[in-house]
Amino acid sequence: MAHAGALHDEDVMLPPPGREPGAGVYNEKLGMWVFLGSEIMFFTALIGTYIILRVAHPTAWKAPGEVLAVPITAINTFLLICSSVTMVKAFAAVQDGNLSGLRKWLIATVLIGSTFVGVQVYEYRHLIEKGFVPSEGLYGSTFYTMTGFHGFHVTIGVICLIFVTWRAFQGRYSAKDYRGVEVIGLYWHFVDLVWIILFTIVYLI
Amino acid sequence: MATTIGHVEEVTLGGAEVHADTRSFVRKYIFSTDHKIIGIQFLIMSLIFLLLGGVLAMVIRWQLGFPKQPMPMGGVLPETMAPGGVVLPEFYNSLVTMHGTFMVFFAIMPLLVGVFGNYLIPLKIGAPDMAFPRINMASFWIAVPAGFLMLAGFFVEGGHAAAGWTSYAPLSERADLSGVSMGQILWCISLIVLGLSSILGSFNYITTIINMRAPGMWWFRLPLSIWSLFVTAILVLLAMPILSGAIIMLLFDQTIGTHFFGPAQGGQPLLWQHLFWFFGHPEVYILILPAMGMASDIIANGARKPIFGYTSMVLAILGIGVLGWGVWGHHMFMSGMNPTLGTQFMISTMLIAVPSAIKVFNWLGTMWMGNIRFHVPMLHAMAFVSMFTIGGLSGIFMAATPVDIYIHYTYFIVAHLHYVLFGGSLFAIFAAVTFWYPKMFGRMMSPFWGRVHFFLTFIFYNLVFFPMHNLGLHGHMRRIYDPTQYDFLKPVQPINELISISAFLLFATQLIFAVNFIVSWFKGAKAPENPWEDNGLEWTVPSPPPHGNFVTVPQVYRAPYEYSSPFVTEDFLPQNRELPEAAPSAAPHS
Amino acid sequence: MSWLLPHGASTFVGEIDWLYYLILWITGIAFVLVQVLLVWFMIRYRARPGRKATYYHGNTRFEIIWTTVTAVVVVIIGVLSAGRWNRIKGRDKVPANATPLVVHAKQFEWLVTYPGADGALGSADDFQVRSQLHLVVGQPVSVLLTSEDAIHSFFIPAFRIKQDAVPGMNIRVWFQPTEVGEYELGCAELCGLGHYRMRATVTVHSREDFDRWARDRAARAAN
Amino acid sequence: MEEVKHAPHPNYIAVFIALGVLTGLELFIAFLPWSQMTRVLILIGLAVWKAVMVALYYMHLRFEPQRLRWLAVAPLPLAVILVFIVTREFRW
Repeated sequence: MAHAGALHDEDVMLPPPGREPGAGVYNEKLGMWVFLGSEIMFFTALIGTYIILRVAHPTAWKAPGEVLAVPITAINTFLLICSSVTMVKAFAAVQDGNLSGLRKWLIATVLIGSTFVGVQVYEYRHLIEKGFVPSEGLYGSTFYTMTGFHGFHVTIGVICLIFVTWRAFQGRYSAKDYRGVEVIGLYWHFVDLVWIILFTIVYLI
Repeated sequence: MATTIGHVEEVTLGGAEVHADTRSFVRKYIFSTDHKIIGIQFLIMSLIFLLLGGVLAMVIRWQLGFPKQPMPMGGVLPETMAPGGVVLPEFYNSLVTMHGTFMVFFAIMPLLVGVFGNYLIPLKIGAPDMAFPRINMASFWIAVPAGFLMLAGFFVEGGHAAAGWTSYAPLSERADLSGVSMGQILWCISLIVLGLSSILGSFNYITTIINMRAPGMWWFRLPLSIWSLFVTAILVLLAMPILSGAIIMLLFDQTIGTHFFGPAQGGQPLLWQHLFWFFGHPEVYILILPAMGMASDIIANGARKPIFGYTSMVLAILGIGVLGWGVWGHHMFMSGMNPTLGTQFMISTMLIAVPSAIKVFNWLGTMWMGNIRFHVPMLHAMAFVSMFTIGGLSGIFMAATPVDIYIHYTYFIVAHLHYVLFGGSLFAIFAAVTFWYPKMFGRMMSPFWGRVHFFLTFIFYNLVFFPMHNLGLHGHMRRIYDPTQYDFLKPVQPINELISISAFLLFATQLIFAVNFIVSWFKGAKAPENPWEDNGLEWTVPSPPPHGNFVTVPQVYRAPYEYSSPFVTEDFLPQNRELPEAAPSAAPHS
Repeated sequence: MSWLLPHGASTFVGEIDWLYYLILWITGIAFVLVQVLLVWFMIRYRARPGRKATYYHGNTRFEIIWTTVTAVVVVIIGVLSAGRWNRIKGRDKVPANATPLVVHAKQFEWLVTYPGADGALGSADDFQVRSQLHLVVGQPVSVLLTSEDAIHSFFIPAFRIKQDAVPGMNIRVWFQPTEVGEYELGCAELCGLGHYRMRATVTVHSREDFDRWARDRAARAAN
Repeated sequence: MEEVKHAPHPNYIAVFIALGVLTGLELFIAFLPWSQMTRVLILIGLAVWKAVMVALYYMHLRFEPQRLRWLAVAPLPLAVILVFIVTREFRW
């Protein structure tokens, strides 16, 4: 990911050298944060729609636990929090130059993340069998759209994490260059953060 | 042409040799990561869509000027669109929809953001390329399938989307209301894909501008084109996902039976409008801000004078970028929206007129006491100021809610938006294309045919769109297939005929531009490094610039509009030219 | 081609047309000012050999002046608009003595429900007429707009009134015709392939004519 | 260039435990017989608290330059504007 014309001995974890001071971080990190701004707006469209419709038609929603299975989702929420801590442990490991730790924690993150997706698929199948489908009023429409697109983001995240893990096994990361790990970590934690909000407003309210 | 002095000369001489280019043809011209090639790819794609959108407009104008008469060459269209050359109402609705969609999403927006964002940002800030060249390439190659998906809609059963480019639900989500199912679905998918392309492009631009400015290129030394592209990229970044989210919900309503916008189970048609215009109003500024920025560059160059009030120009751009988020409701005054909200949106809309007015006055101030060169880009840029003023002023009528009650959904709106989008954006695009063409292709466009094209366009353009105000004031609704259905519109039908004939001539005039563009590419005079004697960094490298742009990172010493400076004999002073100690290098800019 | 508004026949005409002409004057002056300056500068400051432009970066006092003037003008227009807007569209501004009507929009016609002789909707003597709006001169009407399918827009150019009919919403709009005559009601929002012919006639009667027409209609509806 | 040039790691496990405990608290409160409004406000407050912790520590926004922090929160007012204004459309 070197920039054309960049110097070879530059510190890649710093902003591009010889330039006006910008955001004070290297390009990939800045780019990911800017991209997350876009993601915030995407989820604003979905979550905002949910809030607006719910305020307009409060009666279209059921009490927590009545339709949706809270216990299994609570476990899933816990899984995603676990995957965040393994991700951040991987990041801490590579910062310290502990490459075996990096690989170990990345694999853990991939596994827990995939489990989250698996549980969500199971939950969907269960709900659909019970007759709670996307065309089931505003409740079904908003539920499946919000959690579905969150799940889609988790899936993308898992795919990217597998790629990063593969590169970690190739020895592409070190204490001097762990951009890939940090950037995918930011994305992963963001997805976790969105779930924290979604879990509360979809399942508990 | 004035001679360029030492520092500049050295940089450019080294250029071609150091960056000896060993890439294969495919890597160089097709799957290229070079921002300049990607810019040119966007240029070609969006000019094709501009032409296509124009063709659709001609069919629309035929039907409006000469309702239900067989169209010349209309026989080539299939029975489902125009049997015997007579346009069908369902085809007419598709035409209106797709004219808007192509022009907004596939012509003007990529022309401004995709082409000039890509081409100008790295060159003007002194960077070798974008921060993420491969993502930049992906941005283009995601836009291409989006274009094909959108085109495919014309060939599917039931015809193309016919709910207007705004796709108001529930018309857009129910095939039994619009008569269109597959076309509408393709419309949705195409725009979701295009949204991804725009987001990838814009976060790249933002990162590049924040982090990769050459030393000395302070924020307040950025050319206004870059400032406007920066704010535009932020608007794209934050507005496009709202559209994607809304369209995804619309798509689900159409395909898997959700109920977001259909009222049957509590969905809200107005919610679609709110989401659409929450994106749509920033989109309006996405379509005009880069035009303003590039026109500022060209007007300062043509007037040979520093831009008047650089700081207030920047503040106006930022002001539009912030206020632009709080005015979307003015598209919905008649929608049944809460009238109190209507009042609030009216006040915020009035306020956003102020930064636009500041810009117009500053352009005039720039020309005042100048030494104006009437090169073709400058002609288009001045036309931009003149036409944008009309578009801006006619906006005040609609912002005033009581007057809007009468003119909303009429041809007054059509006139207004075309004065902003055609008279504003497109004239600025013509200015920008003719201005940067020598840098892009290394050849000059013919100035003679450029002038012919300009004057004819200016005349026919006004003949087409100015009378539309009068149609609107007469109560002529937009998007109606046959105005002669209404008795009160029969007296104004001659105006419709005049507009249609002028529109055909306007379209024919654009062929001059197309021919000039293509012929000059191969046969034009070789362009020197700096044909317009401009101050920007892009004019200090060869035309076209080599891969990697700059041999050494340029050092910037001053603001971008130091024309007619008393410290040099020429009337321009490039941003990176070092002056002897005696002369102040950082000229004032406020 | 005229910049005058066509003849109008409701109480809103005065309010809206006055504001329109005011804005036309203001924007007209601004338009002439900008275009004249532009052309004058083009001629006066055209490039001539041996001459250099004035090296001048701007003037803060000018900036403040034109920013303030523009802001004040648009705020004044805004304030003038706000009062009128509220009088026309404010939900509590429907006159108490207005005749209630229901206009139900569907692809591609307007179904008008009249209150009948008792002057109240929902009673047995209500009757429906397709795509004909009959009104009494000088009598305010309060129309409840509903829609069957897509969004339509209720537009009577001569009365300067326009309001969308949105499915799932009940939107009230009122107006008061001031002249006897024949007018047209059109759909102003794209609503499908018959949008262009979604038209209705509007007839403003004297009180006696209207009563005669209504009796006749009610009798026909009863049969 | 030295091997370790960053600040010492924050206590990630402590954050993890806090997130877990807050989630448990949320599950508890959601089924208490309090008024809907009270529960909603408390639950959203807890969710925001958790989200802020993730952003500050796991996304290490706390240790980033001020400029980046501003950039990260910049879109949030837009989200608030959209939801606040459109909600008033349906409840007024």
